[in-house]
Amino acid sequence: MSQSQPLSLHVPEPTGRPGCKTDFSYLDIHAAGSTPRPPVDVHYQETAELAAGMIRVLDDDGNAVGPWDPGLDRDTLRFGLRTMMKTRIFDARMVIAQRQKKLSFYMTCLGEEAIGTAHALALRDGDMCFPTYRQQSLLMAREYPLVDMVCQLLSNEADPLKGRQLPVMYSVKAKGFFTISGNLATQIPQAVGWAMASAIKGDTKIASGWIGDGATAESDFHTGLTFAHVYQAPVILNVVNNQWAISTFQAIAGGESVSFASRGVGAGIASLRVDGNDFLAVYAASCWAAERARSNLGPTLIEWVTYRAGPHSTSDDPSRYRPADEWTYFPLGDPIGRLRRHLVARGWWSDAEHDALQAELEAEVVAAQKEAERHGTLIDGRVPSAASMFEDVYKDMPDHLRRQRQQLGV
Amino acid sequence: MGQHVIKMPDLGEGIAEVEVVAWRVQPGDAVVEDQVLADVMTDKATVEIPSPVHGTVVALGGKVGESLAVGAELIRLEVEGAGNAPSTAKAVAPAADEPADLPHGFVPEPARVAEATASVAQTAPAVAPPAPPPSPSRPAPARAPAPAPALRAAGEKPLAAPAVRKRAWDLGIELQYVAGSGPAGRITHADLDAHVAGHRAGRGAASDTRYAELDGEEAIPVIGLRRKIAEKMQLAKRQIPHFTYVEEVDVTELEALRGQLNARYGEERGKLTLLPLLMRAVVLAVRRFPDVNARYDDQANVVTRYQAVHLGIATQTDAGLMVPVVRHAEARDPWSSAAEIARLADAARQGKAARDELSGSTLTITSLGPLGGIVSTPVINHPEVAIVGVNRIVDRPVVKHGGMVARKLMNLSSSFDHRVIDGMVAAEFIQTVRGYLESPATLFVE
Amino acid sequence: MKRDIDKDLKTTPMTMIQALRSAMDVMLGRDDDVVIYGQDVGYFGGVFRVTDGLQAKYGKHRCFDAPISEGGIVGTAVGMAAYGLRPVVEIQFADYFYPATDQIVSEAARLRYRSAGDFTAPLTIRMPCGGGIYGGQTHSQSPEAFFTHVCGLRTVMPSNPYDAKGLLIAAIENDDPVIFLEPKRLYNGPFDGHHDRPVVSWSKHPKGEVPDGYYTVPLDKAAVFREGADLTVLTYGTMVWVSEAAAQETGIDAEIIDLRTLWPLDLETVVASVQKTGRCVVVHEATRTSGFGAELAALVQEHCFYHLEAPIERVTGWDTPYPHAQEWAYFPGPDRVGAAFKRAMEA
Amino acid sequence: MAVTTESTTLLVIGGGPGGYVAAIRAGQLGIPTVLVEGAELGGTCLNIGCIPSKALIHAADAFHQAASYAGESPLGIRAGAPTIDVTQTVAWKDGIVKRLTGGVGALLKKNGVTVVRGWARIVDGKTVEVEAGGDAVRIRCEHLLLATGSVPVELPFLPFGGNVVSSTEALAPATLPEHLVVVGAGYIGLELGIAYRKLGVRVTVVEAAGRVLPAYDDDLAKPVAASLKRLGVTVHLESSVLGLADGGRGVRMKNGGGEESVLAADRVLVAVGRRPRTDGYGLESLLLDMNGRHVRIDNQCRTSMRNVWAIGDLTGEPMLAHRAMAQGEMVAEIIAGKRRHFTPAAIPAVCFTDPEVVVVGMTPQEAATLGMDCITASFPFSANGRAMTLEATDGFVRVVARRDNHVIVGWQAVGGAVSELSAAFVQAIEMGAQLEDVGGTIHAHPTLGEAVQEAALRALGHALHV
Repeated sequence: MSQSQPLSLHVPEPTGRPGCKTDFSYLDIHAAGSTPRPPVDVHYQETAELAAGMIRVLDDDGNAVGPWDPGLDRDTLRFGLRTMMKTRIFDARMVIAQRQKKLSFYMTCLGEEAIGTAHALALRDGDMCFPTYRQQSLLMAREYPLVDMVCQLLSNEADPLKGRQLPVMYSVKAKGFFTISGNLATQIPQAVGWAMASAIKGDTKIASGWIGDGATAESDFHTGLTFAHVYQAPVILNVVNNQWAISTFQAIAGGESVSFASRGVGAGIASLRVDGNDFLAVYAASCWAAERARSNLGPTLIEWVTYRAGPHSTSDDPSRYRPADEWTYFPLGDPIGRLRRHLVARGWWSDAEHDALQAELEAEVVAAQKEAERHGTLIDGRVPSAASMFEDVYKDMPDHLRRQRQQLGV
Repeated sequence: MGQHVIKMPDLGEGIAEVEVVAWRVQPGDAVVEDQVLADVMTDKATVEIPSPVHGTVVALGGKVGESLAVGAELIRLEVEGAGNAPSTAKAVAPAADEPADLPHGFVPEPARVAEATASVAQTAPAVAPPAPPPSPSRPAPARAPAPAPALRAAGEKPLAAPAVRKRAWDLGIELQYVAGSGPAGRITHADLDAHVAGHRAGRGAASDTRYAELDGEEAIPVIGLRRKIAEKMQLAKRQIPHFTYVEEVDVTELEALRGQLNARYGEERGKLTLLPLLMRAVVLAVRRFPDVNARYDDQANVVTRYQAVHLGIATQTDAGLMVPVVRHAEARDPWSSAAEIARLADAARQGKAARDELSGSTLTITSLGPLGGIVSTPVINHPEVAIVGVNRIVDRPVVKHGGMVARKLMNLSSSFDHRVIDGMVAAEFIQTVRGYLESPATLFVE
Repeated sequence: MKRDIDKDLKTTPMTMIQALRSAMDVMLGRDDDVVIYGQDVGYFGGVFRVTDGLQAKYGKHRCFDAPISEGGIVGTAVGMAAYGLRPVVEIQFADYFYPATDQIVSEAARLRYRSAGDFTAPLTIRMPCGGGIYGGQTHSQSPEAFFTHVCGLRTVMPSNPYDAKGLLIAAIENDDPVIFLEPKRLYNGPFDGHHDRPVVSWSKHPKGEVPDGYYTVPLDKAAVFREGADLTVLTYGTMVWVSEAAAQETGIDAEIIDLRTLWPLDLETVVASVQKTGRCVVVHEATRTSGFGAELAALVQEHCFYHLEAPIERVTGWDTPYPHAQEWAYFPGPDRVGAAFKRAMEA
Repeated sequence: MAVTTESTTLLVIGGGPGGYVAAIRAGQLGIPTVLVEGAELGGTCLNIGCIPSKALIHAADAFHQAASYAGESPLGIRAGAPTIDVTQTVAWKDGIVKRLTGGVGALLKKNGVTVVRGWARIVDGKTVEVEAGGDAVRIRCEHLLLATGSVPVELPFLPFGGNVVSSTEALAPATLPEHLVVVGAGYIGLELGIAYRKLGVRVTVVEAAGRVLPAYDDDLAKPVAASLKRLGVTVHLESSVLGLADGGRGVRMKNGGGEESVLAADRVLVAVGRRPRTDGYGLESLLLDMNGRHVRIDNQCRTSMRNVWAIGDLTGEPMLAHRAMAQGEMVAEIIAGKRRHFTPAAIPAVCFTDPEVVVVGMTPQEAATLGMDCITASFPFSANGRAMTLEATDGFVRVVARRDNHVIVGWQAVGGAVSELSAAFVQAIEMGAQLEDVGGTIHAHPTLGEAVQEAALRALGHALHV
């Protein structure tokens, strides 16, 4: 070899930056209906192409095409649309509340509403989800009362979590929604463990673990894949690839030239890569994975390709690191818009009905917020008494905590 | 109608300053709840500020591009009902949650004390039989300051009327340690006063302030002359290996002579002190021992001997020690020396001495006058090589001609630079000076 | 579903290994929700043979091997506990717990609190710990201070087979996450620090008599291991036996308190003893700075300041990584503990 | 239900003697204060305790006196047999109570104290919620003062209700019963028992101990026992009640020998003691250190929780209104920043039976148990001129003093109207007086007070009139 060139470090960059239009070709989008649907007992290696491709049902004109079309009835689709719209309206309303300082913090899931909604419809009651802070649509789909959610956001006296958790960090065992942790990816091995327990007890319930593209870099994600494969745990592992982890493009998390789904195949797990903004595709893929798990055929890894249309949180402004209008030309479009077009195409929906539903949901959210505020907000100080701070550290309060509460004097 | 003030919100992560990027409304505009009023920017994000209420814009908190502190008034609206701020245009509403000011004199017990009493000990109520004797485990010793001698059996309650007890509490005094002069050791107001007075004067002393503890401090910067003296003294002590030689001189004859000279010539020539006579003795002695009248430059390793005897006279002034120089002492008779000393001392004390009058000495004489002490270890006036120190005259019995006789004795404590003056030379020089002084006539004979 | 208490309390001589195995055997039998897993604990029965025979008796679904991933072992255990099982996982050496710190501290210890009781983590994490076996710096550590600093965790360390079985059963039944530290050097017999003397087996020791069936030793309760009047020793694990040797060799009548549960601490027993003797020596193997002994000393001075006749002494490992060849220069033996006793008496 | 929130510096729960005194003193010291009272200001003492019972006793005395003039009165007074309209007596008593509680209300108002009517519920150590007429007000405070007092002890097998009454109902009788059974011969039982007897009611007392007024020593109880006999009150000692009998018109009783019997009675007064009121307002949620059933406090009335104070009956014996008032005043002053401790030399206790009983400081027995070498001397009222003119020669005054320095450590007395001597007794002890001080003071003649001086002189060995 001749005198070798000097080495240089490759640091991945997104194609789009503020003032420079994004080239989304890296998404490698396949035509709707072009991906075959293998039987659920397929050998994981057969899913290698699915893990690199992209399952899509709704084409650009809003028609459902291809083998993955779940053939959903009118009512389920209309419920799906309603849930997605309710999520989006709730998010928008809560951001305003945060700006008015009624909440200290909030995180929206703008643009990703289809994934949680459709997935929840594919699961059964009793299945346990291990969500991140961007899967509030799971709770919306399972119709958890908005008032309870707002009370948690306000940390007021009716907050089920007694004011202890950052807003959006819900915990609702009754709705199969595991308590959200601020630490990333910790819930993945926990989901696998829960699934293993279900298997040990000969139960029929399965688990569904969630993680963002950025957090897949955590060791807990890979540990989860290993344990899921080793014990063939009845679990669905969902990677929501919404392109951005705060200001870090998904390539920095390892998504450049290889899909996150392919990691599953590498770990011996059946894996799918799906258009996350396609309600029907999300539902179909979720059913496939749930059936596989419930038939003792082991875990499935699904990469949901979508776009984080809003900021990371109320403390973030994406226009600083990506083109402000990037969402307008994101190839997979808006999940609500696409499902609406499909419903209209099938004569099951109209613009008038849409506007009426929009107004109805807005009223429902405003009413829930007003009722929650009656129990107090962070501003007016009607938060759970500091005395409750000493409970639930242990099951029974040890004496050193009783003495410390005496010193505090509440 | 009331006024509603919207303050610059705290956008989290400890941001202190927020810049106004754009106003969406102008004074006079009507605004609806949730309508965006302004765009503001921190170093991380640009954020829209929605209105929490319906109302009309009265005043904007700042111009575009101006940065406002978090919590400062952003915008003022006129609203139905009371609003949340007094309508005065200028004053910004005080934070509502200021703790209500407690009336003067209400000083809440410091939390520290409450903390200290959190570990609760129940005392038996007076009527029920008092608590059984302390449990067998080691009794906790009392916390009071070093207790004065116990005046009553341990644990026995001091007898005192409620008024006395209340006053003791107010003064923070433990009655346990107050001596009671009343019947059965009852403590009266007078006893309390005595204790307080005694307490203030110190541990159990009488009630005057001779032995009062003093612990004031005052920092004085070492500057000016004081700084120079300190440096010279330090230089001398560090560079010069001092060898101090003390000799006793019988000045009875000298004093007698001085007395006769002053009696005869005192009027027109001025009174002589001992110093001019000593100077004469030194000048004469220097002739035989020139090494002593020299300066030593230890950098260049050169000793310079001088024929002229410029005698430095160490003089105490208000500003500190100064050494005016009697130039050519060899050419002065005692009266001329005396006059020159007086003139120089006066100039030095008034700070009018010229620079050359305070330098150039080849040999220095130092005396504390009546406070001369019996021995001293004078510090050589660097770069000179010797210094003659004069101690006080004292009458003492001396054996002379086989009998005891009272004589006037005076010590000379002199220091020499042992690098250039050997012990023998120093001793012989001082013995020579002593010789002149003990037979004063020789001072006036060449 | 739990069966009633076994009546017979027939005892048999057991080492601490057999006592711990018996505890897990009893609990696997009594409670179908108990599950045991960790590296090498299934088929092989654990590198210290503590789970030997359990897989054969209860099947692969109740006792099985796990991948070498402490974070994964504890993470899955949290998930299982959230489901409703009572996992008892093993971290092969306490020195390897660091990769599992996030799952232990941020998840297991905080689950009940952050979900206001919605989810709980009734799991037990067993960790062989401590030196005296020429294990070097990664097989000899005593990391209890990391855990006592975490609110929500219970930290337990037995010093003999009887306590080991009773405490482990109590730990498994407890609804809070328990860190169960097992001093390796005590697995086969008591160890008083005289490494040059032949090893004594538990079989010849009263504390080696262990009931076969179900019984518990209460958590949060210290034991007065040795009555005494001169000074109080606060200690746990192997150091209980070293302190006893130091008392005998110095002739000082030391009252030895075996804490058993480090946190939440049985402060009442500690304070009563120090107020009685007026002198206090804290002894632990772990390194000195910010060790659990510092907390004990702080509590003693807070609650017994006016009873103390001498400064509180601490005898600990040096602030160095645990050496290999210089084992016995590092390990706080009876001489160092005895010297501290003397200092406490003479002050 | 609208919930408004207010905040203050001092929040007092309970408007009884302890509570309202603390609030008044705090107001005087400029401390913003809120007082919460669920029933009436003045608490047990003013409404259903000390004051009404003294009024009833006075009325009974007057009636008894009048009745004696119907017979052979040594004073030669002849009058017809009197009758009593007990509803008017109760109305008179209520008038006094209303005047006093009104006075307390005015004093609180004058000193700027906000009074909230309603039952308090403790939310935490610094927050209390009060239900008042549908709305709830939540009050936050820096200092919480617990002054909830005490309630009568109820016997499980003889629950209050129907004709089983506590002192509360006994002080407001709609009608006088034929035969009243009093369970418990303590000071409450006997005060009311004697009063009812004087009103003409047949009274039977059942006491478990071996004598009446078991809390007092033998010498003090004897004259009371004699008086009970004289008044015709039947007393069953070493006996206990088992429960109601024949449909609630009788009481099953078992005497010392174990024989059971039934006492016919159309009303039963249960007066076996009082217990601190610790339930019904969330006190248990504070997890305070307790002392048995009482709240544990230190000598500044601090509980184990920072800035949470407790005074009065809630904190235990002696359960006396004047102790609660003294504690209340002290707590207000401490909160105002003064240095105060509750260490009185003695607290007087008075029993308004006929004859009356007063106990202050140490009795001879108590002094002995403490190993104190004491002189004890008493002076009988039979030798006191004033007592004779008052037809009250039973009883005596007794003094207990240290033998070494003659410092007086205890006064006790039993006799007609001795309650008023309690002031002299407690003043002497509080001032640390010696026997010579009292002996050397000229007491007015002819008064019962002379017996006090004579008791002191007798202790010094040179009494004059005995």
